[in-house]
Amino acid sequence: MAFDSFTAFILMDGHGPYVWVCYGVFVVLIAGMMLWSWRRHRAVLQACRRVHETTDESGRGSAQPAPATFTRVKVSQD
Amino acid sequence: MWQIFHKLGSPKWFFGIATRLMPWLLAGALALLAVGLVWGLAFAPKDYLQGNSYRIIFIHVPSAFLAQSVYIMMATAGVVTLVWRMKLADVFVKAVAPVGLVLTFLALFTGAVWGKPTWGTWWIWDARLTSMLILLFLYGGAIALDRAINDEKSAARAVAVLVLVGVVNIPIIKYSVEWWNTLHQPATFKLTEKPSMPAEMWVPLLLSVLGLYLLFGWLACLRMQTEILAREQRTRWVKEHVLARRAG
Amino acid sequence: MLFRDLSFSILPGTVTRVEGANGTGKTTLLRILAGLNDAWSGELLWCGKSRNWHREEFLRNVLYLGHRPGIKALLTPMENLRALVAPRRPVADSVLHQALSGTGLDGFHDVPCRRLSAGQQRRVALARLLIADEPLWLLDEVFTAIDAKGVSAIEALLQQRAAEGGAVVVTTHHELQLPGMRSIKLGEVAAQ
Amino acid sequence: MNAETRPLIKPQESAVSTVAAMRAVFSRDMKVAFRQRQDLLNPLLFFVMVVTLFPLGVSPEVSFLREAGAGILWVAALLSVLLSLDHLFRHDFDDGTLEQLVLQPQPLFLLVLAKTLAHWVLTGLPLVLLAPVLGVMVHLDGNSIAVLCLTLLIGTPVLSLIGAIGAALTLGLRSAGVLLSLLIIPLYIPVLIFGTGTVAAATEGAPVGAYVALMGAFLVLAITLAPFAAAAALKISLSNS
Repeated sequence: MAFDSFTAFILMDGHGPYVWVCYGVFVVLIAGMMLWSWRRHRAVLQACRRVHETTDESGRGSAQPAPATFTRVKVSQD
Repeated sequence: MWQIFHKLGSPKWFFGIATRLMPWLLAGALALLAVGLVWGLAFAPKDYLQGNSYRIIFIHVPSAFLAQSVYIMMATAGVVTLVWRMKLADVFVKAVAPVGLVLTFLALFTGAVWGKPTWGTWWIWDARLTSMLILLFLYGGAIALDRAINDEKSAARAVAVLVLVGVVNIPIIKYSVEWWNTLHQPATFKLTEKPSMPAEMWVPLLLSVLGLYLLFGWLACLRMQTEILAREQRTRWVKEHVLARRAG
Repeated sequence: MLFRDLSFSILPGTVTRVEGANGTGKTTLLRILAGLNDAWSGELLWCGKSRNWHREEFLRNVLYLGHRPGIKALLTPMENLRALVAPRRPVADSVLHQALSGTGLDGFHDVPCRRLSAGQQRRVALARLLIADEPLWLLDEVFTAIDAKGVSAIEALLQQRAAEGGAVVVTTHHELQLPGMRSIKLGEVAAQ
Repeated sequence: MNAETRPLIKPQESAVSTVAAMRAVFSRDMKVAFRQRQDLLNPLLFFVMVVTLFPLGVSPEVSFLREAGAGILWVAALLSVLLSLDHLFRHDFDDGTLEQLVLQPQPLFLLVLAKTLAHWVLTGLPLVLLAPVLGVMVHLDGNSIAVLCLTLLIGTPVLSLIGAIGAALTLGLRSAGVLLSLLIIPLYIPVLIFGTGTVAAATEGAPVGAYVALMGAFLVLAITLAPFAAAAALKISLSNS
């Protein structure tokens, strides 16, 4: 131990605030980065799961899109 | 040889390897970082010139070191993207660019805070800090370009070109910034330059550098896996993977 | 992904039409053939050699006309045509004048293209076809903005070109019927 | 139907020489630019206006201007080159001439070099010619003005060449202008540093030969590498459109 007491360790001869701010920001940013990456990973994993659970065994979802007809769509005006 | 190369490039193969590798990377990273940082903070001797403020070195140097090597890794992956069109390289660049940005920011921030007790000011246009600031711009540019292009393949290739141009420029930038620095202020003593460092100082420094490398490895694996899942959503192996995990 | 398992050959002396509904990748296919789009995988052979390894040789032999005609609005038809033809082979100005006249642009040779209508601007680009000697033509939506008379004249031109031994690939929404025409149908594979 | 019975067209072997094609690209860009002269004037006006902002915004004192003058002129020149870069490929991209350029049977990087050269002659060179007037206005002495013009003469082509890469990369993207600046400004920093540093050395009466030579080395490096990167970027951007 390079310090005589715990108080000395915190104060670090007056350099304490600088050192601790640096370490704090370092820990917060690195941990934040890890947490953010992990949550995004989980979210994407869940999205994938939803995609595959809704599709049937044939794998491709419902068949072909209907062909274009260009008939006018009725808009009701109640 | 060629086949091994292609196997290495297969996202599915990488996904499996990464899953097995990641616990080890994380455990190693946390252990090394904990030992390195606690040693550096509490047990390493006080520096006779800078006092206790020098203890910032144990996070400043690893961040700065890694920030630069991540950019070089990205450039290497960029070559692979452009020459061999390997999907995994595209994924790597996209996944690690934000990590590089954060590390560069950390190096800048810790450097600036360190400057206050050392030089008496929060910011000094010191050669190292200025180069770091430019590296931050380079990362920002690469990420902005990647976000601006909708098509994944085109984005990967455009970013690869940009990062390669950047990597050619980095030595030029470093050299010119150092020259500019000597022009504007006579050499003051530099933050991290030491004639000789006792073992009680450089061993914890080495440990934290290694620890941060492993942590980067873990982050890169995780983020690449995320990116691969998003891109290969529709493939059979992803389906098997996600459904198996729900069952298990 | 627009298409997969696509395989075809384009023979000299034929007109090939790329068919398909909107969004099936007609333009994309043409751009891939021309070398403007790299987002594909597979094999593309030119005279039995890989096109990507003999790019310049291939480019000397292919003429591509895209959606956008490649005409500078600030230049005259004459200057535009010269700029488009000059990098491929030296052609006398008198020949260029003849080509422009052949597309019905008489009297407009030296008027800036921004004063011309869309159809007239297309005609400047099409004037290349009257003097082009590239063996392969890739024409994307050739008939856009062209009047009925022009359309039939261009049809005749394509047919004549095929008879000379040239290979022509076109995409168009017009009903194009030429004797001996081949076609590539897109969209059916994708819909499966 | 048998294809062999038709008269075959022989594949073409000869092409126009690369130098002739480069000359054609260059002269077409010049011609287009002179049909729209206002566009040529705009970067110059911008250059003058930015320089004017400094005496008004900071201080008109001779001592300040003499010290900061070279830097002000360099930054203003850099910004006006940056502003003009957006046009380098955009019009050609919109009207389809860029597609035809890429499909020309000559090495694309040399054609890009020709286009970049035209861009420099149209924007960089006028800035160099205008610089002495502004140099007098910020009270630089004669020797410094001469060195400043020399550094601009060597430096502005580098700006055009590096800028061509950014212009090619951001082609067809939304808000391409801002993005272009973000990508390119960090790469401009060495040129700026050596440009202003050389003038500062000249003002102090130090020999500048070595620095000028170094800037020359930058230029050579940019000429040899940048067209390749810009050509690759153009192909990527076109492939994406």
